[in-house]
Amino acid sequence: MPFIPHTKSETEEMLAAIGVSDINQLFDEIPDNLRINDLPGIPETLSELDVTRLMKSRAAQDEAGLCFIGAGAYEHHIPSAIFDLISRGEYLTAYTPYQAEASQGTLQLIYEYQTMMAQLTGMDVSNASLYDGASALAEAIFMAIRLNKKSTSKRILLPANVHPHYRETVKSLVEPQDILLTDIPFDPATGRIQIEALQALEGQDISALVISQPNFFGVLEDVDALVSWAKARDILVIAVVNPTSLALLKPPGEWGETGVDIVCGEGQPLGVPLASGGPYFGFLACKQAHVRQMPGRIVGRTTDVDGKPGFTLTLQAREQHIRRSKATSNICTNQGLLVTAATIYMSLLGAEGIRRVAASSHEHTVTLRNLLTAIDGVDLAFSQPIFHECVLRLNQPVKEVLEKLAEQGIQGGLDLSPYYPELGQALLVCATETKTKEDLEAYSKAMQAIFK
Amino acid sequence: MPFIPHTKSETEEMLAAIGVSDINQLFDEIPDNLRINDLPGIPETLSELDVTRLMKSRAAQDEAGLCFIGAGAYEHHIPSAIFDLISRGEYLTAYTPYQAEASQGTLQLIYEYQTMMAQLTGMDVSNASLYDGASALAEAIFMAIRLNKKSTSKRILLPANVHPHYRETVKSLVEPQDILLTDIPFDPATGRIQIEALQALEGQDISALVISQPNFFGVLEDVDALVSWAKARDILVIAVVNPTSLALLKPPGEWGETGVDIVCGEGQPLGVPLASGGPYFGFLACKQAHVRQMPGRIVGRTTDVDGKPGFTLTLQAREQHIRRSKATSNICTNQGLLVTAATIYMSLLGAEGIRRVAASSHEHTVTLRNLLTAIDGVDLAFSQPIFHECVLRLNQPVKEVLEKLAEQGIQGGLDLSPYYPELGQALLVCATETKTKEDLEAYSKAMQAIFK
Amino acid sequence: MLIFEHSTPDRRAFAQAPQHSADTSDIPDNLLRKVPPMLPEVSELQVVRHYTRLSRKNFSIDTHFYPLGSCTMKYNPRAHRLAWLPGFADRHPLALPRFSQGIMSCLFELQEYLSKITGMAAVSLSPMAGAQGEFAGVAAIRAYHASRGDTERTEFLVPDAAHGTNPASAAMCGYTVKEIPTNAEGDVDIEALKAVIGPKTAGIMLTNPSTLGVFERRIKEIAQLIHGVGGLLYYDGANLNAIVGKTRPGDMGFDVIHMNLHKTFSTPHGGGGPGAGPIAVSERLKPFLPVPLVIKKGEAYEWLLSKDASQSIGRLSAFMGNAGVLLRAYIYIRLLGREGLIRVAEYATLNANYLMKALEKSGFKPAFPARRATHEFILSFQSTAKELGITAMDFAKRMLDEGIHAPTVYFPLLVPECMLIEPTETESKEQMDIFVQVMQRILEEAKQSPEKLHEAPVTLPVRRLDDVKAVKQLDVVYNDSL
Amino acid sequence: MLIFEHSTPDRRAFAQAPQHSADTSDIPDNLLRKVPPMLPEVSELQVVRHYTRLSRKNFSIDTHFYPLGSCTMKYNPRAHRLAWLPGFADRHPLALPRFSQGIMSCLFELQEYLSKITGMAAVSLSPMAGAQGEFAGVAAIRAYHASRGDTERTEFLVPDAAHGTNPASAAMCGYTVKEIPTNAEGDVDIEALKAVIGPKTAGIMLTNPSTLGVFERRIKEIAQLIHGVGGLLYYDGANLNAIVGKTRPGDMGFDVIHMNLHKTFSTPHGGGGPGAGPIAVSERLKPFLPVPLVIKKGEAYEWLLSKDASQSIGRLSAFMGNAGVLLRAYIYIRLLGREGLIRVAEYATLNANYLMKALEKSGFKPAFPARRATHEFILSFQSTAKELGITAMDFAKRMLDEGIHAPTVYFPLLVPECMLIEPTETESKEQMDIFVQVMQRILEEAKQSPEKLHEAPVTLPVRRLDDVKAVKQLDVVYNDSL
Ligand SMILES: Cc1ncc(COP(=O)(O)O)c(C=O)c1O
Ligand SMILES: Cc1ncc(COP(=O)(O)O)c(C=O)c1O
Repeated sequence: MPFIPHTKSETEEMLAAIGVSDINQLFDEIPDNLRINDLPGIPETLSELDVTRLMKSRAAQDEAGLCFIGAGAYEHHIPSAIFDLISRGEYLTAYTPYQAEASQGTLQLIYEYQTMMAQLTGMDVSNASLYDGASALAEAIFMAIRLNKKSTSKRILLPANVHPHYRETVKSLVEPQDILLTDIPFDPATGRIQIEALQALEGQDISALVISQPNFFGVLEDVDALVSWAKARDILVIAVVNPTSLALLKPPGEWGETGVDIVCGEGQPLGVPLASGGPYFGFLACKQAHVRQMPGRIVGRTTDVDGKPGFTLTLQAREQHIRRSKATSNICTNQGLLVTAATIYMSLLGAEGIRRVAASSHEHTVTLRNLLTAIDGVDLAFSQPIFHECVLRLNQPVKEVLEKLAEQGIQGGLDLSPYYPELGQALLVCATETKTKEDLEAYSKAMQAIFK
Repeated sequence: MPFIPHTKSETEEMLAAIGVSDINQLFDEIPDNLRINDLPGIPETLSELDVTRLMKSRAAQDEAGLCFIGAGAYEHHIPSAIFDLISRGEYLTAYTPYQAEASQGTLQLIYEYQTMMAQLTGMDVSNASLYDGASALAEAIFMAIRLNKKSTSKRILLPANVHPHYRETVKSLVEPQDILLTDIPFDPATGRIQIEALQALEGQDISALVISQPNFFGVLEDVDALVSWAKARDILVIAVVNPTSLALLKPPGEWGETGVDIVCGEGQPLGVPLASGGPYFGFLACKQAHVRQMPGRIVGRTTDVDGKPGFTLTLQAREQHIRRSKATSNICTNQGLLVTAATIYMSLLGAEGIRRVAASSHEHTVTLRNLLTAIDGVDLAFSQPIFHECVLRLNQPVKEVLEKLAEQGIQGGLDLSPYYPELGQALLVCATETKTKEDLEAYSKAMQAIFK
Repeated sequence: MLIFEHSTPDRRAFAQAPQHSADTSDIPDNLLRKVPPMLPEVSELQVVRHYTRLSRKNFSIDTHFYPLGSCTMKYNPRAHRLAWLPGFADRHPLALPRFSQGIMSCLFELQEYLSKITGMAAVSLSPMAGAQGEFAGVAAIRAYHASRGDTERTEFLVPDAAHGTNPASAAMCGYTVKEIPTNAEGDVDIEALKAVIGPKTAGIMLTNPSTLGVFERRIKEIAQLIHGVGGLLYYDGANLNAIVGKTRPGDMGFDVIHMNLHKTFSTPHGGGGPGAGPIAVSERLKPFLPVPLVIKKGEAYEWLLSKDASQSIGRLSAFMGNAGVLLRAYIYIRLLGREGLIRVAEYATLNANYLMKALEKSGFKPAFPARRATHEFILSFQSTAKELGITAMDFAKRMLDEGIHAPTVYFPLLVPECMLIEPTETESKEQMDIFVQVMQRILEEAKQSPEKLHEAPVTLPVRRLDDVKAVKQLDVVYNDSL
Repeated sequence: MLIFEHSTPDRRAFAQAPQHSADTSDIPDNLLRKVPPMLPEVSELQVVRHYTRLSRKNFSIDTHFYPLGSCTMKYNPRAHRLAWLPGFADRHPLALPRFSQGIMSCLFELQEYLSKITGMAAVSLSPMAGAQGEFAGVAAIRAYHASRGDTERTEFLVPDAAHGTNPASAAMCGYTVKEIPTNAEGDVDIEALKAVIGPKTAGIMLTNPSTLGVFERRIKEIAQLIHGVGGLLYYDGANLNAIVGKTRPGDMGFDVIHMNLHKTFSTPHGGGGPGAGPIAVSERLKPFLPVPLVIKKGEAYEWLLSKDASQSIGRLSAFMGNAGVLLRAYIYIRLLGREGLIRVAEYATLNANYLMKALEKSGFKPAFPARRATHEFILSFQSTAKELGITAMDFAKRMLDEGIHAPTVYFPLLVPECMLIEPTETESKEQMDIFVQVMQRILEEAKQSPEKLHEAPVTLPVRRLDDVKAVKQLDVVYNDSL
């Protein structure tokens, strides 16, 4: 029996010890009319060899050439060491570190992770992870509403240039609690948050403002001005950031005069494979003063009875297993293994390494942008400075262009028309450090052929 | 500096402590006329990302579809668990277990391996591995010559149906010691050792007879008769066997009345990837009485000062680091990691699992043989029973047939004409348990197309 | 030692980043970072050695018996590594569907399998863990009521034995949570239930078998009661391992269920996650399923997204939930197949009952001795605590010294000094017998030399940790050398 | 516990073998096995847990500092896993060359690189470890002499400091081995050498730097002497890490050299192997190189096999040696590149000299204090042995308790109570300093409480093992339950 070690005679011995004659008797408390004896529709067992063949043939269907899609999930080099380390059974097959003494590996690692994320974001503290970037933003919003005692509106300013999937997710997650999401339009020329739209809200009761840096279009916001504006009005600020950018760009902890209150985002760029969208991990960091409103697990350093330093889950009184319906969040299982990958990634690259990844990705995107916009029919959509991703406007339907590029083994980017019909035929492209000069030229050549 | 942790200031501090001003000064004992300062012709350093791209592009060139080549290296399913376990740094990055107390993992594993190999071959003892099957046969021959005190001839009977690469290797390795290799022809009808050729040697001084079961043609020898013949004449017997077969076929320890003296072979089928021919591992097992003439490392169980059982390298007085020019062999580094893989493989499959792999591979080859010999122009070369591999005779040049099959994504087998021109257009084919019915039919269809 | 303590300025794993620093001069200076973050500056060897050594401080399934109740810590077949095949690992979540048919076919089939296993009409795979599944399920119930203009239902019922995520999830959906007591036999107190249900009742969340390790026998009656007042039933599938192939939540009358794929479907939990918490729903909740879903049109698989699912509660993640975990669960189901899945519940239950019987014989006190254990069962250490001053926690810590991961302690909250033991089906009879011996040995010790239990653990990297200090002198980031 | 002790009849990891037993009725009954071998009968979880736990009883580079002299235990960059890419891992050794151009291009380039690094004319990659490389090299020398009809040369010279494989390999080639003594400074005793060379001299095997951790300064003179009598020079490249990019064996006058790729080129040694021992030769030995070689014809790579290499010493393995190890070495060279390779010798030498200096200051006795250390150096514990009764082995065992793998002890044989220390370039200054502190601490202990050293190790899975019993009561296979 695959994965079940019992031999026939052991099973019989065990049944005898229990005092039943048949294994099905163990289910005798289930009312007869609820019993089933089969699982029709589930295929027969396969050996590992057969499953391997099956999965290889499925995976082979999905190999798709050079990827220039970004849009919240980025192809970066993942150091080989990461795979070997996170495949170690001790990390891979442990549960949540409930027994601290038997989980010091995972606990210390999370403490190191928290430290790294605090450093990267410029904040004081970080939690141990949330599900992903989008749900992390929802949690940040809940947190901001709990924190902003001066506001009673439960109103959040959510700019339209925040990742549309994040906005959808936030909507699903926060709406049942009667939280009000107010769209803030972006400036059609720059792609940045429209300051006038904010000014129009002057005097209204607002709990928090969300700022994405870079925003979904890859465009850099004037974060200092935005934070100053919000802070002057007792509006909390939530930053949504790409962690790779933080070794290069000013961290949210330094935006404006005071820095933001909460930082969240998608951790995937830090050593996690694209893998169809998950498992990734959401990160969340905040100021020290806010730590007790932070959702999710937090690891703290303490000492054992001999005074030896050690690590343990802490501030658990915020969490659902103790606080139940009054908890800061319902999250329990989070994304520990991906945090393990990210912690190793950050250790291997260090600040300078991540900065180089960011800079190189940026340079590649700029080069690609220049190559592509040199083509007749391809224009830049926005004028502002970007970070490692940008929007192009085409004079042909993007969907068809992408199909044609795909035939050349190029995944050309994301078609923005379903999300922002007002932008016309808009294409979001990204070239990370994984792309070579030849790759960029291959893209540009393929594009030239389509547009000539 | 990749993989070197020294910072500039550390290097300076260290140089100062040594009392030199420049790192190159450390090489001042090398005569000036021997010094170089560069390595022209070695390419510039690449990042791991670049090396990954490079190796992926090289590997992609070598993906070649369904493999029906056997000939001493067999494609079997390798359980996923093996890769994860042997990738653990504790196995992967340890050296030879010279410090036994700090190497109990590797040592116990080898002890378990020795036990498994002794069981599989039906012999009393096994060593900890040799390089590969071919060199293991050479070592077995040296061993036999040391052991056979009744013979002074240093003469070995090496049938022509032993793997031709093994025969080549043996020749390279044993000839410098003036060992005499006598070819024994095979019966052109059956592919088996020609008994008459042996009988013709009656009365001559012979040290040992080599028997391959199955032989290179996949044909099964009448091992009992051969062993009885040799034993009656004080000729030692060396068996060369495929370990997968040993769960199904009579083990060498039971051949004839007494069993053979030495068993060797290629361990690759036990969980080691094809990988272009290596690293694999050679195994060697023998009767208890011969253990002190066995080359290579051997692990023994003993106790520590507290009486607790533990494992250590033993019988080291046979080895080169102690016995130097009088050693049983010069081998030092062997194939430990592959032994690790094989030990895990044998544990996972057990006797019944390996028997099933053998039986299924055999059945597939028989099915394929039947499908192919139904084609006009494809005939069976030999009449005897086989194990999981067989020789076909074609009425077309094999090289061209293989090229055509390759175009259909089929690696059709090994062209025997360079090795055995006397066999005409002969093709050696093998279908292991990894092949499905559809695979076999695909081969047969492609062959039909070529022969019609 | 922390990784930061291995750090030296200017050191790095140089092979891992681009060799040359690229041009970023087009980014305005005021948007650039001036002081780099203080991340570790270490070599590749230092990183590998540090995190290899650190890992060795963990217990895990691969190294230790781990009978952590409610968590189903069974063997994770290593074939899960197939989810790392390049076609899967390198696929961008927004790749065109025509380069996604491989994974989409797996996800589509997984949806089908899960709906068959649960007896439900449809499945959404996107929730990223059990708790998010709970949110999704309760939100779907909320959307259902709303769609019918049934807006006065403000209360959700949750038994006192429930996992903390249940009340928290209901609250996240805006509901007031009402706790339902449990009777002495471990079943829901039906009289108490009757007393609270009514027009305000939006629904109830139940785990069956419950977190008490017993099967709720009157489930049909409960379903009738709830449905009778217009409420719906939510099934917390954390304990699905106890019933796969034996009974189906759909038949019990549930309207929605989440499954923890990292439990019943054996995807590795990675020291805290990832998991996946797909939900399955009855026909009436189908329109409200969260997106994306995978649908089949002719031979092609397509994504069903918000724009084509007007009543959907929407999206719960940026992309497709924990897609890689879903793949691993798919692999697991294919490996076990129909026969294998049925055996899961059988042998999980066999192990639990065998162990409960043997421990009872050895003097331990099952919380519900008259009941059949399901895949797990509870011991109460109330008497040891009173008589010997030895708590369930003392016992648990001593077990660590014996090389066994402690079972869940102090959950569920309503059983005093409780220990929830879940051996799972992949552990052998030998392991059960060893567990019993260890428990007997510790019990003996508790009587002879109780201090050994108070002092435990003594063989691990640290001894008992000061949790109070951890809260009072909060130290959650390293600052010393930074 | 042995894996066999977890065994129970009829148990198995069922997912790993074909589900149904196939037909083998065409195999004659007298050739079939009647009693199955007693292999373990265990579940997949049992196997994974057993071998995971077992691994944790090993020291390794990834877990411990491992300054094992002569073995070059440096960091193995994890990029070596690229050798497992399906195109490489699944390639059959006898696949048609047109499906082999990927690996053949790597091997061809590796041949080129190694010949440049050593200053030799040509390379054969097939030897499977250093010792086989030695055999191949000496056999090539033998074939060279034979090809010239020069058949009276029966002696091979080997310094007394040489590794055991050197004399053993020469003997395997049918030579009588003559030992050459070493002088007080660690160099070959040239006068003694002169005394033995002559018309019988086939050649000499030298390691430079020698196993004594010093560079043989008069190598040119030695080469002239040997060549003068018609002999050839063999270079044991085990210590190549000390000189890459700084000097080349070819320039020193050597005719053939083997390289241990698992040392200088950092392929993982796997607890005993695999390794690879390519040889590089001067122009005159080129025709004798073992096959297969990779050659380039136009744009295509081809195998050069015996039939096209009539003077070759032949084949040394069934296929292409340890091809996977060769790939890993290729990856390593590409990662480091020209500049990186030169740094290897520099920093390996820096670490060794720094460590030697610091230890000397701490009261330890370098064997050759007047000499520059190369990438390794020797301490002699002769005085501690005499004065305190503490041997090099006692010291070594106590180091294990301190979490450091002991350096090589009692090799080379000619230095009494010796310890050969090789830190390698991938270890940090901190690690050097920790090593010194540990040595000081143990030395203090040796004086204050010597029994602690005699009793060491005490923190490992076992204490000191009885090697004599291991030989006398030989127990090399498990029989108890079988
Ligand atoms: C009974 C029960 N319900 C719900 C959950 C929450 O599931 P998850 O951790 O996947 O969010 C758990 C997890 O431990 C559980 O045991
Ligand atoms: C100096 C020296 N020569 C030769 C060898 C033999 O090399 P291998 O183990 O690769 O056969 C070694 C190995 O330790 C060595 O140190």
